[in-house]
Amino acid sequence: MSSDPAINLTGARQKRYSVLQKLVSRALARNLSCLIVPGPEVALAHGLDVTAAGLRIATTPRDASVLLIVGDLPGKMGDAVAVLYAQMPRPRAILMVGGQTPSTLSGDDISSDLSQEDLTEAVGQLKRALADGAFTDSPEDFDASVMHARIEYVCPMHPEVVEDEPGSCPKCGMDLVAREAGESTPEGGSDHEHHEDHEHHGHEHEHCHDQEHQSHHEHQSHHGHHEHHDGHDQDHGHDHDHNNEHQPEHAPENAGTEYTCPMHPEIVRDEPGSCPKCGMDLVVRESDDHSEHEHSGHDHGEHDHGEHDHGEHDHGGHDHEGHDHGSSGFMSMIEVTKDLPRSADGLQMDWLEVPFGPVFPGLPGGLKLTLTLDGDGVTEGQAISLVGVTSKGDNVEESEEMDAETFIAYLSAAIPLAPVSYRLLACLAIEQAAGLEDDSANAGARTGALERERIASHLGWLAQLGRQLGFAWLTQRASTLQLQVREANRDSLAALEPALRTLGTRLERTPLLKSRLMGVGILPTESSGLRGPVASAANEGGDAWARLWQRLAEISASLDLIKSGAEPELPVLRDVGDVSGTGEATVDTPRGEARLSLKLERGHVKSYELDTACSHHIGLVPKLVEGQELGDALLAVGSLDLSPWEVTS
Amino acid sequence: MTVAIVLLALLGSAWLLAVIEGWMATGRLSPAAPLFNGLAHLGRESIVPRSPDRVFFEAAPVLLLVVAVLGMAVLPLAPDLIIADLGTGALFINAALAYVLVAVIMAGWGPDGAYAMIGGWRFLGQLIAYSMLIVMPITAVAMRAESLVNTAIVGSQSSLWNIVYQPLGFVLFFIAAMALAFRAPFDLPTAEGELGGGVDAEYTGVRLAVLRLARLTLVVTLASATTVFYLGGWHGPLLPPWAWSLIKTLAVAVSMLLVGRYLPRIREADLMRWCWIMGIPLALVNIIIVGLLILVVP
Amino acid sequence: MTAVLIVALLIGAILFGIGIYGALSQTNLVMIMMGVELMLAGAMVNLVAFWRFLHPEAYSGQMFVLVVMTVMALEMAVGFGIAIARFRAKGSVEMEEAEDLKG
Amino acid sequence: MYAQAFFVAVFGLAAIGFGLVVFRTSSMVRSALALLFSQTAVGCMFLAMQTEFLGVLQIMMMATEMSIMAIFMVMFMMDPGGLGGMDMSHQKRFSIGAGVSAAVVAIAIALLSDWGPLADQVPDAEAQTRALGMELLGRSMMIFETAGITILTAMIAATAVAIPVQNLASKNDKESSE
Repeated sequence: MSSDPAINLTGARQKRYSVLQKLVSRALARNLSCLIVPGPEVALAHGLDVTAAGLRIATTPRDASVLLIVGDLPGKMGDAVAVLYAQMPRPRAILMVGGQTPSTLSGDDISSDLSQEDLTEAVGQLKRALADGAFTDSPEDFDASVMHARIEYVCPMHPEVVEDEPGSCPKCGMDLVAREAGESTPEGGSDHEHHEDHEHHGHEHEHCHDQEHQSHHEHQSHHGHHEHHDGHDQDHGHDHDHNNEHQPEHAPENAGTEYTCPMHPEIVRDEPGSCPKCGMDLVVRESDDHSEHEHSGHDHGEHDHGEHDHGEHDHGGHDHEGHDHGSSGFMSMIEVTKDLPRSADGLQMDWLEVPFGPVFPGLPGGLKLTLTLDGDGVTEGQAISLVGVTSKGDNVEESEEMDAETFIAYLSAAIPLAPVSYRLLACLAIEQAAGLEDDSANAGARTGALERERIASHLGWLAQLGRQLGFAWLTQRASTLQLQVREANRDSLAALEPALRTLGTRLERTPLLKSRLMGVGILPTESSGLRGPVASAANEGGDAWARLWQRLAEISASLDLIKSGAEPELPVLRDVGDVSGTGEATVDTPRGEARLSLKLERGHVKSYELDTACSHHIGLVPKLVEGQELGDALLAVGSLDLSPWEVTS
Repeated sequence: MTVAIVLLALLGSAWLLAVIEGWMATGRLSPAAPLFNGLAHLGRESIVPRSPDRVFFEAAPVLLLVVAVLGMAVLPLAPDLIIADLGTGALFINAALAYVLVAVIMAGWGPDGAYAMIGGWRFLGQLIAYSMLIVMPITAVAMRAESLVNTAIVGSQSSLWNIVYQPLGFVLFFIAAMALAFRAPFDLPTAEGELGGGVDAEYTGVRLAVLRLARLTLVVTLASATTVFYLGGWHGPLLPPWAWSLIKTLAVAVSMLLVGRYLPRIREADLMRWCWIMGIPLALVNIIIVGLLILVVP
Repeated sequence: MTAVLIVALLIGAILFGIGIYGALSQTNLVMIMMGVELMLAGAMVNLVAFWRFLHPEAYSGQMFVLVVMTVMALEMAVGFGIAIARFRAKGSVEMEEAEDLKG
Repeated sequence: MYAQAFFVAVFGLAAIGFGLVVFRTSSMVRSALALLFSQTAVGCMFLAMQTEFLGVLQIMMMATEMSIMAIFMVMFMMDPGGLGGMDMSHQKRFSIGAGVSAAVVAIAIALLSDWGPLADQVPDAEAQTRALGMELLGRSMMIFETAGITILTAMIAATAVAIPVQNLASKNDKESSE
């Protein structure tokens, strides 16, 4: 222990003052908070008690000093992890537990194996390293390729204007706003990703005067244009009405363009002209008003009104005589707002697309939820998994030697939240392919292991629920129990039984919990593809509250099964030899039924096809979140107990 | 001198709360942890988000701290242990606490991040509702004391504490104080599971240290206000007045922290509905009851 | 010795002037309301100064300030009501676009 | 009295400064909060003029009022962050003229009038609050009650206006024209 090799922290901070340094470093070492990647639930599923190892669990990268990576991360997570690491304040460190550090990071500071003792020891090392080397003369830069992005400048009003340099919009003279290129499809987004890709607006725009000059210029030049434009001979200086010329790509595709009076919406014509009632100029509108609203660019909606595409709309009929507004900087708000989507209360509002995840305190790690928010209501949303297992393997053998044992290990490692179930699934499928009879001797032990994992998994979900609801007691209680249940034998499970059963009564008596969960996450009646607890709960109200009780009931039922059954034992593949054949198996995993069919050739897995409950459930997310308040939407997604690892791709 | 003593008491209480907070998070009771925590924050980088509204971003934590301390300045620990015994002390508390809202909105808008912004506006809705429940129970308290002077309010409770005289007011005020301090289960603006930290999320280093200190101080101030308005302030047998004030304040503050641990976060719709539909009418009823009591009981 | 009163009155006058400028120059309904609030603030400063330095015995001076504060709150409530209604109907609270409100 | 003049002037200048910022910044939240701090400074002026109750009341009321203002600004402005450097004003010259002339007239009156001797003593805050209460529920009760009723009316009216209307008439209109 004392002969630790000197660890150089890559995330050390620039040395500044030397007197306080020692004290501050000590304080830093005593105050380690870690951000767990992919998520605390994975650490728990691996049996790691992070708090007991001396780390405080931080919920945001800003609050963390240690990036704790548990297990191997699939490639897509690498970028997200790099962004997270970049957001952590220095001095910071990477602690890798049981796996390879993603290539996007420049290596870990300390790595350890997947066990509580190793973790505790690694944390101890880390503390010493921090106490010694939190500050250094020459800190290393962290520079990941994902962090690089080209800055481009766009006009808030004319999204088609994209320049490489700052300046004014050639159409309206407004200041161009910086954004990152390609930001409309943020990749590898962390929960704080909006920092990486939004506009600069910290400065005040107090230069109206030169602004005015330029605008005036534009104004003039547009008047020149004006003459060619029959049917638009009003005397206003707006330049919106010329966008049809500027943007040929918009005009032709608008087959459904119609003209209407701004004051009398009942007047609808196919061609421009004046309103028969009031004589105002008709303005263009799309016949199908909100069908194709584009809000892809909305990564940050406080000030993105202008990104709405309103290019093809004419602004007509307002005589501005008598208004001496010196510049044409005046923008018609009607123009801007008329295409905005309407929120539930009928007001046109900005929509804002916010990524939640893949490392978000309220969601399982690896799940990336993209919600389009209108205030704090969700107008639409979708979920994708960044860590999903591949659903099909063809010619697995060619890429690497995949014998039966390796395949089983691969499958159970790919799904850290329910390794036993998938281990059992793989064993059953291979045994069936090999033509082995059902083995009644082992079946009891296997069922025991499966049921034990079901209890542990549901406890993990409860801890996750507590995390989402800010219900600290539940998180603590459920994670403690999960750690105890994980590898318990029949006797110790019997000892835990009272604690598990009182959990239900405690939750029933918790004030506010019922009102929080009731009516949240009700599935549409026609939902198909429901499995597991979600399916069972659908008959009893189908809301988050019903799902909670369904899971608690399953915990009870599993306890009874284990009590009356055999000692739980990890499923082990029986000797299959060099056989060939096809097999199919079904296992009722904690999250619902999973099916695996595979083809075995001379004892090697040739191809397989996996069908899991979560792959179906993730498709429910858009319907579940639509129109919900943000908190309810996240709770609804959480109540499905989606395991992103089990989402097949 | 008085100023120093009151500030020291405030700081000490905040430290105690930090210790208890740490105990709730880790299960270990370590008295030195808050100090090390503060030092560690000083040692960390203080990151400024990419494009903040700099003025708001910097000012918000400081404003929150100032507001909490200002609120404490008009609350008596003992008959003459008060920084400023204003003629309108009970109203001044309201005025100071109203700026908590401003500070949180600034913290929400400042960093230019979606989570923080939603958190800030959420708090606006929350506080417009719950500041009513701060003002109206205090009105009833002032009615009994026939004064807005805080020492007079404590004096009016020498025979019977307000918690007995107007229990409804106490319950409403306690709930509203928790909502104002945005601790769990009212932590909607900072909700970790929903907004990933919300308004707190973008602060690091020294700024975070100030923000945390400000939030703890705010809890102490609100607990102290509860003590002064409802728990008879410094009144109590045997012990000196200041000790009673401190004991009561800390008890209220700790109960505020503990309640959050055993409750899930309130749903935003419920939070609003309960306040507007139940809370405010109940506060009016409380005022009527107290008015009648004052008239009937000599 | 009337310096203090004069100072207060000057400040009230300037605030009132800024308010008028804002109320007339802004195109957005909410910004116009801000101008009006500043005008009322200027008026309140005057009222308080008159009460304090000329007639501290007449509490109707303070009463008047309370009424002005009420008016500010009223103006806010009604103004925002109108703003929401207009925004709902027209998608705009810009005065430039409120031609239909002209006589 | 000089100290009083000094504090009145300082807070007054702050009020004016923030008041100017309101119309000079293009970030709407800044605009609203600048107005808030301007009003707070006015409240502090009241305090400096020994009108404690009104000062504290002003400071308290404006915090909530201006925060609401801020969110409405964000809702109803095209460019709430002030990114586009958009000019949201019109008839500038006329407005400046009107503002300046109003201020000049008021200043002229303030300077040219003979204000007579100033009162140098006022009751302390507690006595003032009590006297104001007596005034409210005594001589000025009618005004006070009227203000209360007016607020209630305004609240109801504003809510009624803001709630979406199920406009059946216009729907029918539209259908018939198609």
